[in-house]
Amino acid sequence: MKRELQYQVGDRTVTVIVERDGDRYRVRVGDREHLVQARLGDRGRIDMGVGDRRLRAYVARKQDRTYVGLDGQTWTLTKPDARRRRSGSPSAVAGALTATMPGLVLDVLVAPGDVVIRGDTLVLMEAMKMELRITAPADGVVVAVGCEAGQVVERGKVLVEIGDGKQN
Amino acid sequence: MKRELQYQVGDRTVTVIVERDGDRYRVRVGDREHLVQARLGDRGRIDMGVGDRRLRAYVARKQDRTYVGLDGQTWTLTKPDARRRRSGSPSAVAGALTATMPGLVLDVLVAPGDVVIRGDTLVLMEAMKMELRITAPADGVVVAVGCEAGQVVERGKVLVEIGDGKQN
Amino acid sequence: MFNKILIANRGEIAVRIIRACQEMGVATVAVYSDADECSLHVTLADQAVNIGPPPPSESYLRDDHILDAARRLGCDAIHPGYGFLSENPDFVEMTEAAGLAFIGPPAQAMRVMGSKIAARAAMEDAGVPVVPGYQASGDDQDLMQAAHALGFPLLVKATAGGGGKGMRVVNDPAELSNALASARRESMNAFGDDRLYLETLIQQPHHIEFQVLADRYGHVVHLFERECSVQRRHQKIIEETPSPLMDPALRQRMGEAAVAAAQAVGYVNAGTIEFLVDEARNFYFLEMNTRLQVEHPITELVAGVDLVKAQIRIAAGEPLPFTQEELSQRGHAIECRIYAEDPAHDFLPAIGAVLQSVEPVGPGVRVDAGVSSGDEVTLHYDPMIAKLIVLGEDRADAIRRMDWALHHYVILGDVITNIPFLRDVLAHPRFVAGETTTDFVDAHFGDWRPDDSPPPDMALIAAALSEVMNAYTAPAPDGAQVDGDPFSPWRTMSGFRIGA
Amino acid sequence: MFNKILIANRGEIAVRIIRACQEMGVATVAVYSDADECSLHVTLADQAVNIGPPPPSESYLRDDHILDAARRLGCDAIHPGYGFLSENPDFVEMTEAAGLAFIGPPAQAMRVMGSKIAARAAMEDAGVPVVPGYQASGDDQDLMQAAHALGFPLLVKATAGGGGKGMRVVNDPAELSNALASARRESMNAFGDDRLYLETLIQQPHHIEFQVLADRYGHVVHLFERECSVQRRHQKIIEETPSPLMDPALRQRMGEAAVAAAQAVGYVNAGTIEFLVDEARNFYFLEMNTRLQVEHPITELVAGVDLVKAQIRIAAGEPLPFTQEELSQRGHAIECRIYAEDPAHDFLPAIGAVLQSVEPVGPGVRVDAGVSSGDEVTLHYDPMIAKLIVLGEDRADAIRRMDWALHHYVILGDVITNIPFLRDVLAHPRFVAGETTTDFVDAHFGDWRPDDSPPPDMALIAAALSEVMNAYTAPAPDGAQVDGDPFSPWRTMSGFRIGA
Repeated sequence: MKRELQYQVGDRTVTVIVERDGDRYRVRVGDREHLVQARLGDRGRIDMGVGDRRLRAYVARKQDRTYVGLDGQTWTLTKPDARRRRSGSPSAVAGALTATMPGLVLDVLVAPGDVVIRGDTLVLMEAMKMELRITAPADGVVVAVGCEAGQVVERGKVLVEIGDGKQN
Repeated sequence: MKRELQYQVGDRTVTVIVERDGDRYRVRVGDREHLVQARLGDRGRIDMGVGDRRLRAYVARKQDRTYVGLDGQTWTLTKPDARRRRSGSPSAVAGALTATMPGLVLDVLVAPGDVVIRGDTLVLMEAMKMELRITAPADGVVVAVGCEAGQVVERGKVLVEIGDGKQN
Repeated sequence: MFNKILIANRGEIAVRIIRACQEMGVATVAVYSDADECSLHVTLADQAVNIGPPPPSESYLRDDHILDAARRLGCDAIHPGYGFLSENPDFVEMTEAAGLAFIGPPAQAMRVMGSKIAARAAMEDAGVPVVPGYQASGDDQDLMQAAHALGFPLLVKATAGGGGKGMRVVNDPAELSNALASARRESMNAFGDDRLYLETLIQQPHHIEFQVLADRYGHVVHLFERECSVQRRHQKIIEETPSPLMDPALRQRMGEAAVAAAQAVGYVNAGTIEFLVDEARNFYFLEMNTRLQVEHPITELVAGVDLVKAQIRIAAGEPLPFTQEELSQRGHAIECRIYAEDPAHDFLPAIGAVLQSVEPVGPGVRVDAGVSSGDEVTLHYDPMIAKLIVLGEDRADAIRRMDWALHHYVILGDVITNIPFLRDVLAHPRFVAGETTTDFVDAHFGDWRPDDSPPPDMALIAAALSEVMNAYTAPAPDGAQVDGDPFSPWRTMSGFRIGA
Repeated sequence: MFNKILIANRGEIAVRIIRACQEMGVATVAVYSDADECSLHVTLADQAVNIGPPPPSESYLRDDHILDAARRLGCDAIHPGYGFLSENPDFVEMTEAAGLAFIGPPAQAMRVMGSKIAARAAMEDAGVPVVPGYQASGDDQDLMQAAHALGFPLLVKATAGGGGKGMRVVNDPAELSNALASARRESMNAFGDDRLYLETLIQQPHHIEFQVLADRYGHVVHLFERECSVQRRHQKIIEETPSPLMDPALRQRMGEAAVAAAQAVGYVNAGTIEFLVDEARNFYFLEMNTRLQVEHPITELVAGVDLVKAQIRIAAGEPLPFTQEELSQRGHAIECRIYAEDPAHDFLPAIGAVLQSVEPVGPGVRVDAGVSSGDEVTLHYDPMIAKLIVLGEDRADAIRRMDWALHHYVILGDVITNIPFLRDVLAHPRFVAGETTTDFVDAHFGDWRPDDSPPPDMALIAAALSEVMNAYTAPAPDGAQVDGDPFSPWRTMSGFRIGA
């Protein structure tokens, strides 16, 4: 058994190759090799051993994102292959961002045609006495903007639509 | 969708019939009917609502046993149908009970041919300065006894063999 | 004692109150909006009633729905928690008119303390120091004259104000006229009221508050101070007690002032007097919070008193079980508020799903959580995930314990949390020295950015192994077992062997 | 302070010690047997070393393996926890000979207290009351004469004894001769030594112990008492502090005796003096445990002192940071030991898999757990699953809080736990009245049986719905998603709707 996995870390793609080796795993990350013992626990826990060192990590996945908690830090990894697969399917684009509660639009930071990266702020809103950022849930292109600064929007109102940049 | 499940509770078999009814479940337990909302959580949790009442239960399963924790109590339910299924397959009998550590056999409470119920004490041992009960992991019939009182047994020694009572 | 209490709140504070009731043998009724149907507080309570859609104005602020539920289910008291209806004197009166006990202060005390002007006046009468200021007239001419008498810098404040709206810092006399005009406009827009008053600006103050408890029989005690100077967006994020600024003499003077403040308004139940303390260690009454405070747990740990149980007992007519002399502080407690927010982007809420929340457990660590694995942090409510509270032997011990707890708090999902930020604040030399003032976060963490170094190999390996091992052991859809027991919480592929 | 400490133990106590080290900034090395490869203590430590097969004699008792590991990884101290090597003076000497610090008392103090006869003699010299007895001669004739002088009932005890072996209660002179003979046989068989001595039998005693701390500079303090009378099979299952029996005068006398006992043997570090207290409130030295005690957390909560950190600081040469006068008790703490055992069958271990363990969390609740979901309770080690500890404002509050915590502790799997039994003990009128003596469990719970009423409908419904909903949402074996995200902790089939 040998599995190759790829993770997007910022703008870098890292390849991880996992291979069974007796009761351990031989894992290559880039040009480094590690011999790892591992056991899955509940709540997304994975216990690992590398030589003397023992580590307890937590992993959660949702769609193409993998969240890892290790040694007091967390990372979000994305799957480049998942994104490639998805680009063939227009139904899987990030789609419309709607207002989840009534509020006041403070600022709209994007216009149709803008390329956005996951996490980019698209719209600033005020609701429930708090300022809120509406951010891009994935990389894509702004297809339409449905609100403007100063506008009071109802719940469910489409604020921004994002596509995957392909012409369908 | 309608599912019928059976649980063995002591020497009683209870039938539970589950049926979807809109966003709830209509559940019949014997001749009582309950309209229940339910949601699964992590760690085996199930949140339920019946009218005003809200309940949080925990459920774990292992082979034919279901463990339920509710309102400060726990119950072990077994599946009568699983037991019936298993009785046709000699490979699925409870099998041999072995000593998991070296110790002294204090008493042997069964003999070949004895019918035993899950939980019955078969052998009393002393190991690690503690007295230990070796109990029947399932209902069955004692096929063989591999130890006697006063004997010091090694780890892995077969203490008692249990069969399902069928002649194969 | 009461038979059944309705908790008119949600999240961690509702859970906290239900727990106290359960330990006291009192039945509980939870209320919930559509967004909270599966929340912990709903399943912990004996009964639960849906009171409307997610927006608070349609559920948790619906006094009519809440009182209906309380009456229908036979409650004899309502605990309001904090926020929502907790400081609404009309709700107190409605509750009492319905024949139920309100677990909080009398409406009249709440009204006085709810008005900036009335509270200032009451405190001045009671001899409690207030920030020097001027409120005798709203006329611009009078205000400008008074401003020169007060001196600069000063604060222009809206009489009807709150949350910083209609507030202006004026450093220089030349700015005053414009500041008055713009504050009036903003206050009129926000509150439909353009009255203003002036206060001396206390520069770089400590925000220190005193917890008080008062029974129905005129006994009032304080349970010492909480240091709450670490704030962002005018909201506390780290609180501790004792305050590193405090000495026994100042503690005694401020404690006496806090008791006097509560007595001046006929206060009953738990309340908090907030003070500003300037560089010269002068203290000034800021306001009174006429309810349980978010940060009440640190007082509970250091004073050894359960404040929620005390509230319930007081409301049930019991006298205070202790005198001021019998109370003492022991150890050092810190609370960090864990928020779904982005400290690198002005602490804006960064909401979403919490896929996995693994809370730290251990001696001296308390987590009052409102969000658990599988929950969603939504826009409807405060984006606080939990309060993380530690008790240590002394301040240094408590800081190290808090760092340990933050290190071991795993929250995975779309939310961004302030955990890395909090750890950096705890490690800052000024925090370590106990020299935090209310401008501390702005002054020292304005350009804070999270560590964006790439993940170590072991994080990538954890992700990859978790994926490979999970795929290998997943059960078939018909429930047949591919590898072991699909319902077991453990699925093992590679056991550990002797590693030496 | 030390740089790196090896923890020569497993389970909850190893976790407890690692945590203290982490908070103090000290690196840790865990050791583990094959059975513990994935235990919490192994993954929490910075490094971990396998020291052998599961039986303790092949791993946790292998002083050579442990010292090798400590040297190889550059440790400068060893913490032994409790049990295993913790009371072995030879191991202390080996550790010190290897140039490492032993976090515990000097070998000599351990040796004296480890011998029943030597300890009795040292205590008598120090003026600490011991149980009246006779040990001057082992000759039957002398013993019988001495017995008549002591009076009946009395205890025949093996000089080399332990765990009740070679011990006989003699109620009547006529039984004495047989008792001596059979005790000699048993002691010879068990210990290869047939020496005996006599003690007056203290009837229905309270078992009360005092925690002491001593530094290297001759300062000794006590941290008050623990009431440990609730026992089964001569082992404590519920401990509390303060003791309901205690009054200030008795506490002072017993505390002074405890300090004198420690001083008499040149004790250093944390230790516990166990006393028996009779109906007339006379107290008698029973033995000293020269190590950290299982039940140390209740003292930590009520005295506000971290005993593990104190142990480490003392071993590193620091003086005690407090005097006797600075120590005080506040609140009331109770510990329940959660065992995998069957209280209806003589408390025999009832081991197996723990499929799911959901620990109670909340204010005033501490869980020191050695077993978590997916772990197996095996025959190799003590079948204790966890220590459940609560701190309340007073005894009644602590009892209610403990009942709450037991109620909310969910342990599912093949193990039988003593949780229902513990709840019944807490509710017993004699426990509630604080009138527990060491025969309490035997006298009042000898025929205890668990509630065997059939499960309520909702338990069966939970089982059925869990099965139906899980089957519907299980992922396919190739990892394709049948319904939603198989890696999500939440799989929802039927959302809640407005229930009113």
